[in-house]
Amino acid sequence: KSDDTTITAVMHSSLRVLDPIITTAHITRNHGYMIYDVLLASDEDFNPQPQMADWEISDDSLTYTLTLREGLMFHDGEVVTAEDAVASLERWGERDSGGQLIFDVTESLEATDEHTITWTLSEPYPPLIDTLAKQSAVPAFIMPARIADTSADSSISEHIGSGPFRFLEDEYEPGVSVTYERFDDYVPREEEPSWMAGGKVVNVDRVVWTTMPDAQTAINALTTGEIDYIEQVQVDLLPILESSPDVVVENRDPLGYQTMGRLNFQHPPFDNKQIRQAALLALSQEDVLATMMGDSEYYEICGAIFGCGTPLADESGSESLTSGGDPQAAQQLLEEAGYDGTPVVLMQPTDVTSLSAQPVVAAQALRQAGFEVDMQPMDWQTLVNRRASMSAPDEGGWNIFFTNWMVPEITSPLINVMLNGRGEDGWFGWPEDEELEALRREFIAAESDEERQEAARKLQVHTLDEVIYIPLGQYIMPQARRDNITDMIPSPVPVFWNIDKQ
Amino acid sequence: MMRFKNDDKSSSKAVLDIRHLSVRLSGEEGPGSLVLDDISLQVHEGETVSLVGESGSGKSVTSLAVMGLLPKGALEVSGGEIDMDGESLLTLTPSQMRTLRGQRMAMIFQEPMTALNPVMRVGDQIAEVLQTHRELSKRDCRDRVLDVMQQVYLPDVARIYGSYPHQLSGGQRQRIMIAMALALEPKLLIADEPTTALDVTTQAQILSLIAELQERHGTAVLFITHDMGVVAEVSHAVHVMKHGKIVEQAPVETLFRHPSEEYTKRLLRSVPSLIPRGARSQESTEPVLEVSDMQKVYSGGGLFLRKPGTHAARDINLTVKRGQTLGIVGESGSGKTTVARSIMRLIDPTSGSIRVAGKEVATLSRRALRPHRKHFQVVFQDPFRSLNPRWTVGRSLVEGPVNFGTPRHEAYERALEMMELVDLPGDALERYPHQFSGGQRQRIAIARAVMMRPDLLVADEAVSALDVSVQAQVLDLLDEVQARLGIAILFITHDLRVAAQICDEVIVMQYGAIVEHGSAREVLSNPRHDYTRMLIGAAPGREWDFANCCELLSA
Amino acid sequence: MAHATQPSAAMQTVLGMLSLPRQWRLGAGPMVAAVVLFLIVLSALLAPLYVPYDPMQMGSLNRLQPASAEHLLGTDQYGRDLFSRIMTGGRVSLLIGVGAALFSVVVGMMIGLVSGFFRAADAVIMRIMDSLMAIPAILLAIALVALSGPSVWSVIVAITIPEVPRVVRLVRSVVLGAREEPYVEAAIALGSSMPKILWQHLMPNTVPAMIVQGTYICASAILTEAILSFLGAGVSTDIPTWGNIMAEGRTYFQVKPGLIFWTGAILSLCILSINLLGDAARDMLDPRLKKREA
Amino acid sequence: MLGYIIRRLLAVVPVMIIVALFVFLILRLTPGDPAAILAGDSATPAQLERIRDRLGLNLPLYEQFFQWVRMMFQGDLGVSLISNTPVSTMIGQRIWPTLNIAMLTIFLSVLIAVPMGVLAAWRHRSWVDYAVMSFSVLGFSVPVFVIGYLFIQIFAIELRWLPVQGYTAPTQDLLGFFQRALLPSFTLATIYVALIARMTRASMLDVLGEDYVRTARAKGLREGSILFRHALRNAAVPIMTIIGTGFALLIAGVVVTESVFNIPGVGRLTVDAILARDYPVIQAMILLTAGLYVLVNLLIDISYTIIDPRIRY
Ligand SMILES: Nc1ncnc2c1ncn2[C@@H]1O[C@H](COP(=O)(O)OP(=O)(O)OP(=O)(O)O)[C@@H](O)[C@H]1O
Ligand SMILES: Nc1ncnc2c1ncn2[C@@H]1O[C@H](COP(=O)(O)OP(=O)(O)OP(=O)(O)O)[C@@H](O)[C@H]1O
Ligand SMILES: [Mg+2]
Ligand SMILES: [Mg+2]
Repeated sequence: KSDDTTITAVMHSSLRVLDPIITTAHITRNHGYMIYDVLLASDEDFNPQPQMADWEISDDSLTYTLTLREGLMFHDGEVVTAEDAVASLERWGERDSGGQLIFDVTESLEATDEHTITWTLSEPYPPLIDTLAKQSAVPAFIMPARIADTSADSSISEHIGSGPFRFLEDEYEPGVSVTYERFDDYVPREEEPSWMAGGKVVNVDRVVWTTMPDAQTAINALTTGEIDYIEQVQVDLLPILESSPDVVVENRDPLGYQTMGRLNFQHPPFDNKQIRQAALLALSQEDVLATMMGDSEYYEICGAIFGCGTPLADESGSESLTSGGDPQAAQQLLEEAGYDGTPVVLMQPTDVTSLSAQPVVAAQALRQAGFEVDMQPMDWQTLVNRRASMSAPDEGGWNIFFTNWMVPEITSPLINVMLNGRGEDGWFGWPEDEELEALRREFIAAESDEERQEAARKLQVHTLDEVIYIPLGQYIMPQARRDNITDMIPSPVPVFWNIDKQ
Repeated sequence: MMRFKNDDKSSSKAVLDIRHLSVRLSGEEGPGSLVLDDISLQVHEGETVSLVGESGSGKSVTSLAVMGLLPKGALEVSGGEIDMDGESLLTLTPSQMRTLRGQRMAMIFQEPMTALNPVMRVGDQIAEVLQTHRELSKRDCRDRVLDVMQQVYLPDVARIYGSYPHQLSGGQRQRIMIAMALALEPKLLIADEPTTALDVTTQAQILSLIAELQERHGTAVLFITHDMGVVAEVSHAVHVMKHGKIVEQAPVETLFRHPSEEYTKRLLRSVPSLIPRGARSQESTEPVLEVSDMQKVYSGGGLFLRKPGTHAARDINLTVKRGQTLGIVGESGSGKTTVARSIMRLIDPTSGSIRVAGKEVATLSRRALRPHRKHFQVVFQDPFRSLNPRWTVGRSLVEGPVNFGTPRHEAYERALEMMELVDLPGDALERYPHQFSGGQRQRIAIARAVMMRPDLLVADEAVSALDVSVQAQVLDLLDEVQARLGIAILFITHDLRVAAQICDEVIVMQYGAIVEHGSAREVLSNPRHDYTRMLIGAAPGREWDFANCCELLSA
Repeated sequence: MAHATQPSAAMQTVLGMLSLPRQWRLGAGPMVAAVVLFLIVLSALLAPLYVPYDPMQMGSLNRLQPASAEHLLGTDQYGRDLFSRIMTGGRVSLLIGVGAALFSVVVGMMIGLVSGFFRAADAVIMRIMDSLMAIPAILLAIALVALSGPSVWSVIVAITIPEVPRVVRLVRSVVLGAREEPYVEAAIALGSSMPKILWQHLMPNTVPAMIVQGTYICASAILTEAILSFLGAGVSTDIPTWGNIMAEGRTYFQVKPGLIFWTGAILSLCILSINLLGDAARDMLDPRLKKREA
Repeated sequence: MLGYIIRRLLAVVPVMIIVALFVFLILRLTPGDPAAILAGDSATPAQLERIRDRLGLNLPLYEQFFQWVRMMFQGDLGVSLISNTPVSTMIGQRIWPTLNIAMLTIFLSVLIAVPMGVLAAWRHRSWVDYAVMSFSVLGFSVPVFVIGYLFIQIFAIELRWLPVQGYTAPTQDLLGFFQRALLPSFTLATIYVALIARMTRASMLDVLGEDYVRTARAKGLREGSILFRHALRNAAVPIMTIIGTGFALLIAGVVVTESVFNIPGVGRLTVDAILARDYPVIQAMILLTAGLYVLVNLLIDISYTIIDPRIRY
């Protein structure tokens, strides 16, 4: 087996949760794409394409018929049936917020024969196909029915899919490495691969994902050829790679990430719209991004809440953010609003490199605008716990935190969890905003692209006006590979089909 | 009839030749004061030269200088020459010196407790000498060591071979030192008070062993001792030292018959007589110490299997009354120190009762015992280690009184007085124990115990390292304190002369048990037990009246 | 350090004027060390008065600048002035280093003395120490911060607690041997109280080991603080500390080694001085060594 | 002695119980929620609540504790909350790299440090002494990762003698093990060498002035055997302690070195678990280390009695 080709890849984080439905962690989603397949997938133009199945929509837009293609097989040798797909979709529907919306209007979801899935709705839901084909955060992966029957609140304990790679359970070391082997019985589609759609032709025998907690070591290992690929290289470390002729640094993901800040609507001072606006005015994307990334080649100032380079992108209302902030205006507004000097509790996650700069820059900017800032360092876990707390900031609650999203996770109001105005039922920060809800419904109901664009634009304006969240711009993490690794598909999710090792 | 060694050895080859040796204190600022001032002496093949004199006069320093072992940074040779077999020792390289040591010159150190490595089996420590200088198989080596140990009259050699120094009695340790020095049958032997911890019978045996060695190998011996009896028996020539100088030197008989220097005369006058002093009037009958049926067994230890223990004291019964001195004499290793330490409750007796001033202490906890500590004090057999090396002597001295409420400055004043009484300079309080000679340390230890004004004083070989004149002074001191305060004294000694002079009653111990008990006069002049008779028969210089420089009339 | 001899001479005079006993006067080496340490502490304390920039002031356009007239040692990854940060960083770092070392040595010493001397207490105390040793500092720090909020003190405590059992073991090991010394028996015979025996007779034996362990703890606390900060369990990462500067500099090790080099240098200098002083202190405590001086 | 050893081994039980209780309490007092890491960023509160229920995190504390203790007594360490793998498997995979590297490190450290310290004490205040001190100062105050990076830069990248990272089990490929373990071991060793050398020096200085060293000289022993046979053994108790506690620390895993050299050891496992609040893993890891510590400490204590016969328990 020594002449097997193995690609050793250092991924952005270690794979510790194996259930791609229960979590939204990117690494687990990527793992999902290795071993599972999806019914429909989105191509590089954000268009849904058939993957495991073709679809048909009835004229009344209430019945969707999905037909599985021939030759689909699970890694345990069983044939993929419509039953499996239905069970998988149901479990997915319990976890995915987009899926939940569909199931809210579902009348029935059935396997009408071995290959056919019939989905009947009680009222039309135009985004259904887009939702099924989306590549983030929780794609509708198909697994055998017996596994998909696991409760949506517990992790699955068997990892069998019908995707192009098999998961080697024996070689899995949580937190260290995962090994995948080519699934020889996988039948790729005929089409050219494009993002998650198209033919997934596997040219290597094995793919090993390892974790290297030390970025420097990963780079050193790449220069000496001990590994083949690094998914994300910190931009500051790129100069080290310049002297290595056989290493290629490139951008795989054209969209990258959006970094953003969220205010807590439940507690003073950000229960006051003017103070929220003052905070927004105080911030400058340029400052944040430059501090985070250094090299402007890897970031983009972008005022669009749905992310630049996406179909719904629109930058209305973001002028202060994109043009360096307006501390004077912020100060003035703050005074008008009668800010009483209540300290703003800003949570700073210290153990996540990609999130450590934002709070520091923001704290400085807010202070300049006249805010009292209490920046509290904590590990990400503590932050995650604390941001769920609705208590007052001085009793274990908070006022601001920052996080990053992959752009595909926020491109549409359907999947963007922050655009939720249902108060305590919504996402952390809990804005109660009827208008936001109305605008979202308007978007869902939109029938044409123009209507959709218009609804999205209104959402953009409203979001920035109410400061539902503060987009702080987009950035890209370049990848690095040995030059004998070829034909990797550009895509937000790193995929290991099509790729070859010379 | 006293038989001095009269064979003149000065015609044979000089093995050791010291000429005009000076040693001074080395310090950071300039040359320090002289410790040895222009010492010259010669030891010839087969000759024994004794070095006697005042405690602290520089006898040990002389021997260390010969061995090239002066403490670095503290003492240094500042002039003169030392030749061995015509070779100048002061110019030798360290590695040349190394081959000489152990092989051609050996030394028996004064304080065997600290001179032995506490974490090595004593047998191995002897074996090491052989291994370093001779090619021997492991087996042969062990046999040879056991043989040497037997030669120095160690009992139970197999057990002692595997023992650590702390498990041995003072005399046993001393014999280990001797065995180590004799193992290679050196050309030059320097013996620094080699028999202070030995009972007189053992002492006699060791001395004849050395004599035999001299006979066979022509070993030259430099013998340092305070025991004039020993001097009289072993030496060919005697050098008397005082204040770092040799004040008199003469063939042994000449010296004893016709001492010329006043200091020598004084020294000889101070040698205590073997004839017990008259019984003192017994005023008190109040017992200060009562020991009954005391036993002590040392457990054997062992990592996994328990080795058999040592029964060091059996059925000990004794009483000491107020103002009385009870002497314990006996074979080395017979359990004297064990008895003393048990009484002090520094070790726990296996069984039996001990009452001090009416209080049962055998079963008291350490804590409960503490308030009673001022009633009984001890002078340890090895004074050096019983002084904290990091503390100045003054601090050590006032520790006890301060513990029992004496204000510090008052205690210091008392300490200063005590220094004078034991004939040490007042600045001694500011110095550290390692800066003193063996005898000086012993006096410090005595001073410390006496400072406490206890009801009971246990003195374990408390005067063995003192020259006879200082010894006399210290004994007087004890006498005086006893008269004034009514102290009861338990006096352990090997020196029958001392025992004769200060004890009211004497106990003789052998093999852990008391074999004879009676008034000093009775026991010493009219011994009943065989062992006691043997002991007294072996006392060195028995026939000589040192004070009057002539044979004893009665002998 | 060329000019360090002058203040040393000055210090000598000052000490001379204080008329300290001769054995407390230092040799030339320790004297220089004392002066260097004094200067480092002083410059840390007074840092806010003289550093050219606010050590927390970022400039996103100024990242990772090389040394220049404007920025003496260049800037860090947030465009903050490195010189200002290093000088100010000493404040928290020295507090944590010295605090942790002092606490663990003092607490460890007390427990270790008791445990080493009293056989009965030994079994219980040492088992508790074994248990304590097993708790990772990181976990403790996170918990402490959760209970009492982030502060320098919770860092010191979090570092100290796992360090204590090791100090205890060390002290105990020395005491186990020393308690068998005859001078301890003599002290017992003289009626010295247990605390006195522990503190005055046995404790000095542990000093040499404690000096080594203490300097080690001091240095390692300064470095560990950074790890805790990164878990959000320490002081905020934008407050400069030597640990933070080096830990953040880790990423830029090859790009801008100055971050680690300069900070490491001053830390080493500090530890070196502490070491020299420690050695001098132990020599002073050991009369035999003092005499052995060349 | 045998009795003592047995008593000490039995003491594992109370130690474990104290540790267990302590850890359990600390963990539940620390904020953080494994359910949240499981579910990811966009989970809703209701979903989190359901996961928490499922994981048993909503049970009363004492019930969680007893359930865990009961499982422990049945030899069941539980299952990782995050990866759903049995904790015993995870630790089983991770403990060997750490143990092997720890042993190599301690071996190297002792081999280098003890002679260094002895020499420094022997030549007190000479250049040897100062060299040892300077090395120790660097060992104390240079962060481990710097040493690691330097070693990698020199030996792996410039000279290409050794690989940059990774771990190979010695049972699988002994040469490979040494190739990969050498750099991390030396990296870890720097600090231990510094510490052990200093301690050796300090301890030896106390001993070299003793009379028995003089006796040994009088016997004509070579300087080497005076130092190593006589003096070192008397100085050995604190040195042994430092080595022992150092080894204990090493088997608990050393995160930074494991990270720099990408060694799949328990140090990283523990830190990852702490950061993810993966309770069963943390609890098991800490209990395991406690057990190992008890064992190592027992060995240290026994070694005392062998080194110094006066020490008795
Ligand atoms: N390390 C030292 N530092 C300073 N002074 C010392 C040192 N060693 C010995 N001395 C001094 O040197 C003098 C001679 O000491 P030495 O040990 O030779 O005496 P001694 O004749 O052997 O006495 P003793 O019969 O009591 O053993 C003493 O006064 C002592 O105080
Ligand atoms: N700690 C110990 N462990 C085991 N055996 C011991 C211990 N201490 C002393 N012994 C043994 O007990 C016996 C009595 O010793 P002790 O010290 O009481 O003798 P001693 O009469 O004082 O002798 P000396 O006159 O030689 O000092 C000796 O045989 C000795 O080897
Ligand atoms: Mg002497
Ligand atoms: Mg004795």
